[in-house]
Amino acid sequence: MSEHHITPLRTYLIIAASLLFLSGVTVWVSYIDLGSFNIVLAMFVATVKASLVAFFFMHLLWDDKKNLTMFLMSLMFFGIFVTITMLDTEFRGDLGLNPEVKDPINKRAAFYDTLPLTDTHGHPVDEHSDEHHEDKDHH
Amino acid sequence: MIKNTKQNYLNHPRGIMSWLLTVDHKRIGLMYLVSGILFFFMGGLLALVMRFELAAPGNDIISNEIYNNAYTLHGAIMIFLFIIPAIPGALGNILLPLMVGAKDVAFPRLNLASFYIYSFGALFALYTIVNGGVDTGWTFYTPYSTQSSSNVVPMTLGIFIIGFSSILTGLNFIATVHKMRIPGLTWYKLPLFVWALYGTSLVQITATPVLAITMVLLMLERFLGIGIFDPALGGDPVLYQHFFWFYSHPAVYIMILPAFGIISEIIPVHSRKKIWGYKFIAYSTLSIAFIGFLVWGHHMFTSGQSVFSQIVFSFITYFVGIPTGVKIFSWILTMYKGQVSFTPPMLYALAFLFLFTIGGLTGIFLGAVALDIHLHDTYFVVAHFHYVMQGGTIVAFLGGLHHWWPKSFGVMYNQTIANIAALGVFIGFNGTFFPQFLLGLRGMPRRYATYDEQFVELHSYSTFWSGILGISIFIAVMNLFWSFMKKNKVDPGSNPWGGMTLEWTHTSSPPHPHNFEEEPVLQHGPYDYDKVIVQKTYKK
Amino acid sequence: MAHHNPDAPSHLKHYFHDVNQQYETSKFAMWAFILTEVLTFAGLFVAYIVYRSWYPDMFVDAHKLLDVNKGLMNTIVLITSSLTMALAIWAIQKNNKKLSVFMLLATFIFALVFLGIKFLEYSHKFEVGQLPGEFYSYMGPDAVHLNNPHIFFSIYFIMTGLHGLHVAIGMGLIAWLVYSTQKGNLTSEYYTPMEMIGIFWHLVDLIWIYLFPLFYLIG
Amino acid sequence: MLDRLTEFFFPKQVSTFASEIDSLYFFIFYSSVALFFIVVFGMLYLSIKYRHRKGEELKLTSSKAHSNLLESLFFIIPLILVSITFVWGIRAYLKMVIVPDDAIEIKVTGVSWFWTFDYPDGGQTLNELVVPSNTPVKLVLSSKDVLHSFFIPVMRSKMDCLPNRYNVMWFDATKEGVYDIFCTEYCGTGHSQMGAKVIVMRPAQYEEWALELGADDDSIPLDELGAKLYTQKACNTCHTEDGSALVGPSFLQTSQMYEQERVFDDGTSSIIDDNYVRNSILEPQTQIVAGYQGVMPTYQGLLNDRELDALITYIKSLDGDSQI
Repeated sequence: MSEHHITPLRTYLIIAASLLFLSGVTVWVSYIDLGSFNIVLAMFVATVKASLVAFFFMHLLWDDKKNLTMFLMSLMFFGIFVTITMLDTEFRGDLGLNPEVKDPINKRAAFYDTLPLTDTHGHPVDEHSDEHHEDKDHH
Repeated sequence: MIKNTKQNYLNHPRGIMSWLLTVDHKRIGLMYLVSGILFFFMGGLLALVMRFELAAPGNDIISNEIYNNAYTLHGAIMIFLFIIPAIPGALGNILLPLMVGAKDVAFPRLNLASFYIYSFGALFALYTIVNGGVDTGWTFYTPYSTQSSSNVVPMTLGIFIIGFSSILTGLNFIATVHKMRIPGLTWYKLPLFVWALYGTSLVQITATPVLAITMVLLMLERFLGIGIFDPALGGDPVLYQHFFWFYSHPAVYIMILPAFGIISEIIPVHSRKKIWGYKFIAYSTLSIAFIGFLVWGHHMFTSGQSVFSQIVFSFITYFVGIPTGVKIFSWILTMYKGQVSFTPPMLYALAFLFLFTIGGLTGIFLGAVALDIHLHDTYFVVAHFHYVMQGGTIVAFLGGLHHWWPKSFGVMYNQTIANIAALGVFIGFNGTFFPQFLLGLRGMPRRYATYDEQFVELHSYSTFWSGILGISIFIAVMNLFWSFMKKNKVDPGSNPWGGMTLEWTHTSSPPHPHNFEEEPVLQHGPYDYDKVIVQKTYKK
Repeated sequence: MAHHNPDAPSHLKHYFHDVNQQYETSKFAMWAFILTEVLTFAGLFVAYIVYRSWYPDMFVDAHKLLDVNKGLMNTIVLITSSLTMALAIWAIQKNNKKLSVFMLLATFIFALVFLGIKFLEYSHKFEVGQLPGEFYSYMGPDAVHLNNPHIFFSIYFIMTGLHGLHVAIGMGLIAWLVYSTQKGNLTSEYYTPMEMIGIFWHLVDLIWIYLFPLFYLIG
Repeated sequence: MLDRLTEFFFPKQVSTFASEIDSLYFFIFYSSVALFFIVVFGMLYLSIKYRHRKGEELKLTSSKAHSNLLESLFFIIPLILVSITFVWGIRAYLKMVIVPDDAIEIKVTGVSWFWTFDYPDGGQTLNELVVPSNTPVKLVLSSKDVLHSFFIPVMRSKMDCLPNRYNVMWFDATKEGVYDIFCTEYCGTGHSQMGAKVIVMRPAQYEEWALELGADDDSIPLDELGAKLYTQKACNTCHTEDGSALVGPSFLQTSQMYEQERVFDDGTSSIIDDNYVRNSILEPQTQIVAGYQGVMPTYQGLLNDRELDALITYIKSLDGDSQI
């Protein structure tokens, strides 16, 4: 088995450090409000991290390319699944045929009507007392 | 080069434990075959019960509840317990390693595990029968399936478990095709059955996980009311249909691709002619497997999905039709300037061409959105589906069994009876399902236990012929079984059809416990009837 | 069986020609298995994406009920465990059994820490009633206006739960690796199981890399 | 000729788009028949012409197994046919989904296992959809419980009904008459009985009918109104009046057992009286007769007090005048 590629220790350490660094970056960025760009950026960072893991930790970079193909295939089918499902879910009630159709399921489930109000500890509170006296940063 | 050895996989080693713990792909294939045939008969019996109920309009034999249970179990058993696991599991297991010249599949123990997982899942499915059945239809559409008081959970759990077996078999086959071929057996020299199994396995490993997660979500919906598919909880039943068909449409190709492979073997061998358009058939297998993932929405043309996706799905649906069509023409042209023998496997293959062409062409009607809206959920769909699944897959499966029977078990069946049964299957099948196209066009909805007077004539025709179909299939299978019991042995070197692939030329019938006594050396391609004459050898 | 080399290593199965074929086959099959894993999670990601686009405001507000600090801690723990897993393989490739076992143990402990933090998170959610589906009962001041938050928590619990299940399975596999490495069954000549389980473990990390921003960060 | 063929294959054409859909069908049908005959003829011709005759030596056969021309023909001809089909199908489909602005709107609700129809000027019917001819009618569909699908074969139109959502279909009926409606999405035990009728009237007649809707009923005696409601409100899909059991217990049995005790599936029992019958209609899930499934939907809001009284009177009257 001596012909197998042995990744140098240095590479592993650099990759792990970059992963930790990128995790920090993505948390930091999430506190800046960029609107819908937040999600794009977060997914971009996540994809960079995922590629680092796949190519270096999982050795895809040095492996038989068939293995990479398998992995890419899984992403392709995931893409197909998402895209085609969204062709429906994002376009229901297109053609503007019927306004009721447009916003299909935004109806609150019935069981919420029976739920009592709670404080941030989940204990029921009296509706008439001040609801906002609790500190929100409990945890 | 085939030695007259007395040792084969059936008699060596002996003892019940040597079967239960076997890692030999041929024995595992045989176990799949036996359980598959049992489920096939069980599903067939349920079908006959339904057909007899439908002979007349009212609730004459069984009540609505029993009818609903019967059709659900018929669908679930035929699809999840027979066609999907058992056909690749039986013929694929027995033949794939032989065809690539390997001593076994890549992971024999995994292969055995896969069989036991299948059996374990099947137990759950059988439990639903003793426990009072399940009445949701094999599609388990929400919210009915989250509300029904019948055994939805054991059934979905069974399907979930069988899914793992399907995935493991798929993994095993893919690894075997990629890595276990003998030197010189390049991709373009592989028998087309191997290509078909390869395509099937790709679909299995890609689609089945989504079924598994769908079944998990369905069960959670029942236990926890998670609200993803249940409209009363803010969820969306149409999303369930997307999830379900993302698996179940490709699953149709899990069911039909092995049949394509079988036909691609039978026709050249029994016509003694190089197959027409080898590369095209090989590539179309892969492209059908791929396009199969893009078209699931045509099961949902009346569900209220967006008009945009209706159009997209209708458009892509046609692209499945074209490679399939070219395959049919290639099979027919294969016979050109050949030497065609009308043996039982060849009769099944010709019946397949006839029936599958009808099944495929009626798919075009259903792909046109405007027309599908009228035909959706009517008997037209029932007829189309059975023309593809029974007229296609099961007829090809019977053909494959007859083709490889002497190879797998070293016995020969009575060919006259086999021919008569094949004819009976063909006629009985058309008699049963052709009237159903008309029923559908005239508006008869499916899954009805009772129906309107106007449909009675066509329904009673259908019922009459279904009896003939049932009897013919029973005779066909019993004829095979009988030859096995009677020990109607053929000479181990027999090659009754003059096959050219490794399993015919390089190993005994039934094969040696380790497949080949010495590693096979490839001498010619799988269909080189223009270069080599392989004699038909068949000695008792 | 006359058909293989008498001096073939004991781990070589008789139906393979040589160790390299066996190694490559296992690895290829492992990647095919990874494909099935990705597609299992794919279904849940689709559910996430669809519901996020249907209930954008609810998702943004409901995610604030999750604890970013615990999420970040878990991210760090899991990335580190991925590194130790990779180093365990590196060590066995260098035939350093002791280091390899040490790294495996470290990976195991990190996995345990991950599940511990997860447990704290879950138990808090259980306490306050931020539960999946019909069991949801939290109507605190920061949630009372939300439209169907139980769907967010359904998806959150199913995805992190399934991920947690993978962590637990991975722990079992790693424990077995510790045992067989210690016993000397795995060497630089034959370490296929470790390579396979390593790939599995990195996949668990890889999925978390997406779960973390999708649930804890994106507002 | 084509008319007779249409009659053979299809139910009557009643909507404006039906004829276009049928023509699309015949286009695909004739192309398919042509392709099918090519396949079957080719198969039989080649297999018989090149059959292996008895005693004939096996020989090396032709190596001809490829032809670019033929293979591209196989590709191009079906491609042309399916392209036409696709475009035609989409054009017809768009006609089926784009609702004219002046359509009258009727709300259709599927309940296991009957249909209710709410009309624009108030009033409701059960299992009877009344529409004017030569007027576009838009149906807004939904469901109270599980999925149903609303299928009118003569209109060639069909659409699923989903709970908590609205789907839309429309048609413009061209011929007066009474036609079938089926439920085509499996919805449980009574699925095959979930039929209804669509009654197409001349517009003037429809106007008159719509005015009368909801106005009558007060004048007829209670037991007659009950008998009418028995079919109109679809009680008869599950309860017979001759003593035989369908999905639910027969009304005759209930009638005969009046003032007697009835046992429920949870072991409790109760005396059958007017209150019991009223409760069984409004809250059917609370007391389920032993041996039956609790599948009946509530009729809360579908029956007013006088109608409830009418049904009770009608059920009580069964004992006296109808015997098996």
